Amino acid sequence: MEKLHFNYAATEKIAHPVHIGVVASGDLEVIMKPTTNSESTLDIVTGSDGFKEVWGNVLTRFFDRYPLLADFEINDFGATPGVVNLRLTQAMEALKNE
Amino acid sequence: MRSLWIFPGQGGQHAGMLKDVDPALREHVEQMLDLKLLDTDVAYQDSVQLQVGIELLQVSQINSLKASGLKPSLVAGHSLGVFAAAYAIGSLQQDDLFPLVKRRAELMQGAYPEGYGMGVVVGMSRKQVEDLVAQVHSDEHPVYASNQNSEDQTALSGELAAIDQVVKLAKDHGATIAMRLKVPVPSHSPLMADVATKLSALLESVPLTKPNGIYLANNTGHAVRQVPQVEADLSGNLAHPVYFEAMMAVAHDYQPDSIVNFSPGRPFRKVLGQKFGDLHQVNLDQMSVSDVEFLLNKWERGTN
Amino acid sequence: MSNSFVELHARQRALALLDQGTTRELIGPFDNMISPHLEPQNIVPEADDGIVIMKGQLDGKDSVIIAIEGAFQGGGIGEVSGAKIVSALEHVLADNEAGHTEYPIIILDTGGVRLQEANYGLLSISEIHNMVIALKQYVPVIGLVPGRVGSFGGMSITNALLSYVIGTDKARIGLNGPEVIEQEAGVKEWDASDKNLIWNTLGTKQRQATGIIDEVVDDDVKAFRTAISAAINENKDSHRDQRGDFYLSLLDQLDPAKPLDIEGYDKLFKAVEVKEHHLAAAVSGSKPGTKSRGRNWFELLTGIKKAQSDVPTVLQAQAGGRQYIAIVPDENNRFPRVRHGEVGLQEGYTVASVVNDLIKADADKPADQKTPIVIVVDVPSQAYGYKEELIGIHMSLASAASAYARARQAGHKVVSFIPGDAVSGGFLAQGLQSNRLVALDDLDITIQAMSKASSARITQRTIAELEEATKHVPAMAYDIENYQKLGSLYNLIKGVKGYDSSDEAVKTVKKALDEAFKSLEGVKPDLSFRYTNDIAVEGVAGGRKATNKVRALMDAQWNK
Amino acid sequence: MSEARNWATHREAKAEKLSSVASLLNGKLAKTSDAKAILENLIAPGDKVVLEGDNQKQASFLSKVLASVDPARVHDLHMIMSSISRPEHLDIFEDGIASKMDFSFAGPQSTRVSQMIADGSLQVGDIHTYLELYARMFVDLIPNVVLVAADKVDRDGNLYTGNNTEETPVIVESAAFHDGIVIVQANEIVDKVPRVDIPADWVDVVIPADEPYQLEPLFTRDPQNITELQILMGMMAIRGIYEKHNVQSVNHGVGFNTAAIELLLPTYGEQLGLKGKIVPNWEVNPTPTLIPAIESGWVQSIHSFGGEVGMEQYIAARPDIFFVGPDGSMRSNRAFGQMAGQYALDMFVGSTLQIDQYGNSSTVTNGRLSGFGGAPNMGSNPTGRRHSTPAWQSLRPDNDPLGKGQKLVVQMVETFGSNKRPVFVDSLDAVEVRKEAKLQNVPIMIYSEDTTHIVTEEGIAYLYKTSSMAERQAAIEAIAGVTPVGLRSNPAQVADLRARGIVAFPEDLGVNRNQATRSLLAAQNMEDLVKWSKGLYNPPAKFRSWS
Repeated sequence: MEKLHFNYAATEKIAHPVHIGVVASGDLEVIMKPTTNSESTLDIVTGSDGFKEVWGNVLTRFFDRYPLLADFEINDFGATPGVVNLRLTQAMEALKNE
Repeated sequence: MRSLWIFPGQGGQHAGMLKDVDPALREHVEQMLDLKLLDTDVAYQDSVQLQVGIELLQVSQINSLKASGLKPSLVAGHSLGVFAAAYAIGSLQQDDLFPLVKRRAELMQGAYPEGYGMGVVVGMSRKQVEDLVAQVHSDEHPVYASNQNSEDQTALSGELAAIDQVVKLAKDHGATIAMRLKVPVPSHSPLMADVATKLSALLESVPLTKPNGIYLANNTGHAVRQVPQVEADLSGNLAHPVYFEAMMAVAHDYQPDSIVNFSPGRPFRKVLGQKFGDLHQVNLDQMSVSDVEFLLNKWERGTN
Repeated sequence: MSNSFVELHARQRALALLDQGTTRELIGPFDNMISPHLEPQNIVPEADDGIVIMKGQLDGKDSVIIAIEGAFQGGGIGEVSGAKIVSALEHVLADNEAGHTEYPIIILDTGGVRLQEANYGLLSISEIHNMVIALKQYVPVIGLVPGRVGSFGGMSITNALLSYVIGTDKARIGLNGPEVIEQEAGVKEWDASDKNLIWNTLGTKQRQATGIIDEVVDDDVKAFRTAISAAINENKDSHRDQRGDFYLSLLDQLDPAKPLDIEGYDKLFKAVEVKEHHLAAAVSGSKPGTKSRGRNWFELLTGIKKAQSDVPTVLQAQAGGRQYIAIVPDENNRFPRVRHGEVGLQEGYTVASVVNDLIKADADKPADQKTPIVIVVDVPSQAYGYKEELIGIHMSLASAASAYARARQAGHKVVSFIPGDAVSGGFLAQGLQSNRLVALDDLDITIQAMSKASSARITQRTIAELEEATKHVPAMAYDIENYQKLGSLYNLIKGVKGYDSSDEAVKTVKKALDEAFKSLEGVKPDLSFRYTNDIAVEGVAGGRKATNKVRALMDAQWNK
Repeated sequence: MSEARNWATHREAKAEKLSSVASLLNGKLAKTSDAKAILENLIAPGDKVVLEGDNQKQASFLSKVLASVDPARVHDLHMIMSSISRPEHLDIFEDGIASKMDFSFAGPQSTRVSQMIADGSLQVGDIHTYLELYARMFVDLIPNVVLVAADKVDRDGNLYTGNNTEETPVIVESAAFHDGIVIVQANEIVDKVPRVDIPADWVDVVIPADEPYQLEPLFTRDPQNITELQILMGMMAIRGIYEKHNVQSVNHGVGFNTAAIELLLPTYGEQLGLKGKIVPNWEVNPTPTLIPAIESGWVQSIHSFGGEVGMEQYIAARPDIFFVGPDGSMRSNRAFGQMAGQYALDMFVGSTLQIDQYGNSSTVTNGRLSGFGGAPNMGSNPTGRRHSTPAWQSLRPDNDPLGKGQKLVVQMVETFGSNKRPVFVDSLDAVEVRKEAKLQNVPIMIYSEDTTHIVTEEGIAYLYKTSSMAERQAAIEAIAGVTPVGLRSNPAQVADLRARGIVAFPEDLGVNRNQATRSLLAAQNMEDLVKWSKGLYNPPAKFRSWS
């Protein structure tokens, strides 16, 4: 298990908290909460060690495309980058569809 | 049944592991080698006690299974386990095995002073590890990529300082785990060439016979069926990486219908799961010989 | 096309059952109530700790869904998840007591105790049992076992306590998983790799045929809603925890020495002639029984030497105005799997019959005159065996737990005295329904949710690694002194060991028991002592800090 | 004039060989116990031998017998096999019985094939596509002996090959009409075959097998294992490819991605109002995951390469859909199926283990020379083709009056495999494998130029719309996730590609990611499939997960 922290510059404020996913094998949960910070913060607990660089890449790509301003909490039980991206974008869609 | 028998090397030993060994066999071996096996954790600090102990345990298990009419189609030993593997497949005789193993242990014990050993990197490909090793290795500070236990798990052998450097590089480059192992010898690397040569001389006088099935060789990862390749593996495996991942990939192609994991420990759980999925497996470390026999017979009857 | 219920996760299951627009989640993922025990053990936590509590209406009726997430840590119950369930059930009970009818529905998808929080899990599960039993006096407590993990371990006992249980054919129910039985009793007892045997034995088809589950529906949301509504409207209760006479008669007619297959059992099940069973008090015999700490103290406390009983593994007698009950080993017992003192089929039902007889006898007495009960706890585990699972040992344990809980709720003071082991399902049946746990400070006592061997196998560690890992984690430790750090014990008696028999030792223990009973005077007959005492509240080295946090949050959120 | 040439040497040689085993035959029938003697007499050193075996059906009895012959009598054979599947297929090389191999697929033996090529014990002719292999049996790889498998054989030697006819006809034809010897292993000898799949006069020797030929349920995918990512990709494919190009006929490769699409048609496809509009015609094995689509009326016809274990009764009860004989059981044909894939279908959808930065893909990875199944034929574009279907026409460039349409070749992959290794790589492992195995060609499964679409969890790259290799690379990078290839992508370029319709994300296609749940599948497990089939589908026991 490893704990990671990231900050990203972001512009699109979110109005409500949102929760997506389950900490099942190969899966993760993503929580986004409205924030008063000027940039997004991410606290990640991951069951797979040694993937900090990959997480950074996934998040950079995500924020390039969807610059959501929020506090993120992520609990990850060994998801592939594809699944991480799916949950992040699902949370994004859940906010937009509200 | 097409059964794959797997013999681990050092690592899973523990005090009391010889308690179910056939007492007659144990006595016979102790007399032959003039060696009292103590079967304690302290004793297992000693290479000879350890290696002879493990092989005694494996040979005893082989004899019990064979007495119940079971036999392997394929055998795979890991490092020290090659001797039991060669015995199980009929290439090496029981009374030739133990003196060889004792000698191997003695040679290893004297081979290197402090400051050499092994490490492991998990989460990188062999190619990636080899690139890191190349950045560190020199004649004065040798380090080699050695055993390949699964696709993403490569061992390191060499000088400890050099190993530490590779470990650090590996961590910086995204390894999941990178660390030193508690092994005092740089096994399975060219640093052991001397030991291999001496063992090879000893093997010349040992009569080997053609395996009664497939022998999976450590030093190439290939399936072999002839004496010279078995002999090369028995003598030379200390100087070569154990290509265990490749051995299991080949074993998979032979489509075994069951796997018997011999004691001690069960170090290959992960790679076997990756290669063989939910294939029937039995583990002598957790089951009695009679349980193993019960399961293999049940599966053969197809009642599962 | 059907709308699968099994495929859904816990939160979606709760939402799917309740009428749209009526739902409100309590202690949800934004409330930051994660387990404090997982991260220190390198396990990734979940924001809701795998439990979803959802209030709302089902077909217009006020309901509370408690949904266990099977995909997170196998649905294992730990401190936070357990406390969420217990406190929700308590509020449902309080609402019902206050005249506000509210229906609890529990979705079981769980392997039982969460190993990393084993001691908390076991405590929580006993507290869940207590609440289910209390609630049944007001409303049916409906259980769903949709499938994936199924319902195992201590939660299978919950399963047996529920009023009415609905499942699909993708679910399995049993006390011990086949893997554990293989570990404990050998592969010849049960080959855990034999999928067909597992499904044929533990699958709901067989379970429905033999009364372990009430209804099997298609895997469809609507089918579940319809079945639940019918169960509520018809006030269904299958009284699964009170079938002792049936099963004790069945066991009389069974030869445990012979193999029993499913067909054979089905035949036996249909042919049972039910007779009443009552266990007479133990008397002094000529030969000493199989040695155990439980027997030692039963004999010392009742004064019956070489106690013998019609059921050799269950000793009961009254002495000094108290009822003593012990489960003891019997090296020649006709059921091989209970010979070391394990709680088996016969033991659970027999204990229940003793307690039920006592409840009946004292029914008309006022609460303060009801006979106090001392549970002498020395249970190395429940019985691990194929026949035990086929017949449904979890129901036997449930009947014992239920009897103790009902006795306590009726006013009997119940104290558990622990001179020996207190492990797993055995402890749930024989000990954890008491309002006071009093133990000897003896490091030979093993107290845990699972044996070391099984726990090592399930968590893929060696026993040595497991011991090392648990030594400093009270949540997982195996010794009584660490257990005390949870706050669960009322008293840890110093200076007396399990096999002591000196007059001094007996005096010390009797004094401790007197004191424990005295402390129960005028106290609500619930299990709250365990999390309200100082050790539990302060939680310096464990305690029930998280439990109390959950309870406070639930109080704050319940009526918002 | 020189001396008159003998124009019938082959015929005479065959007659002589057959006369040498005459004493072992009763008509064409031999005894099981004489199988070894028969092969030793009928196969000569250096012969070209076809051993039937594809990725499902194996002439397993004859392959075991071949591995037992005396290498002193039978050696240096040139084996021609569409699939190297069984251990003894390679044992014969270690023992010297054979020395050279032409093949298509070696998945189940891929590690050993690599090793044996490396150490010289196996010499490779070519790694073919199926159609190349079959075609060359009539040109320069004409067999001396063929060893095939039949379900039932009558006493005259007529063969019934049933559901799993597969490649038996093409193999037998290559030998029977060029004086090769046709040897058949039979599961059962009967008085009358249900139907004649191969006539007796093409057959020389029939040997009853000691056990039925090996048959793998290769195309069965348990819906239980379909993930939400695969469902999302399936939704994108249905919207962004099936619907967009109005695809009428399709082949699906083996895999969970395509299984997901099959199970989404009756639900998601229905929601989109596509029923009756797309994919009525299929060239595909009878995979159980198609049952819900068939039952809910999406499918008009299915022709199959081979059978599938457990589907026999279901197929027999749906003769309007499947190709069945008058006896009611299915007739398959691998050669015709491959031909249909090349020339008749609008679209192929498959998956792979690696895709390089240019869009070439391969399932060959380090140490595993697996070869390929049907994908290279299915996933290539015969340039002489001229179709008028809307899908084919939709790929025709607007600005060229002589421009041609194209078959849709779609690759669906997650950007990372389950082992967390990137699927998109700068250079395929296959390039290294070619060096190690000293192959003429890099073992590429589908070439970039034939690949028209790539679907990942990020989106779809419409490669056929790109006008340069650089643009093609940029389109791939845009959907390649955080693989080394994907990391080269930049946001401005992605925006431009999206604006021009070369890349589409789910939101561009109107696909809601939160709808991508397993509940959307028409069947979530094997039991559901059995229910859909009204009990006619009978899944193999290993798939059991209900009571």
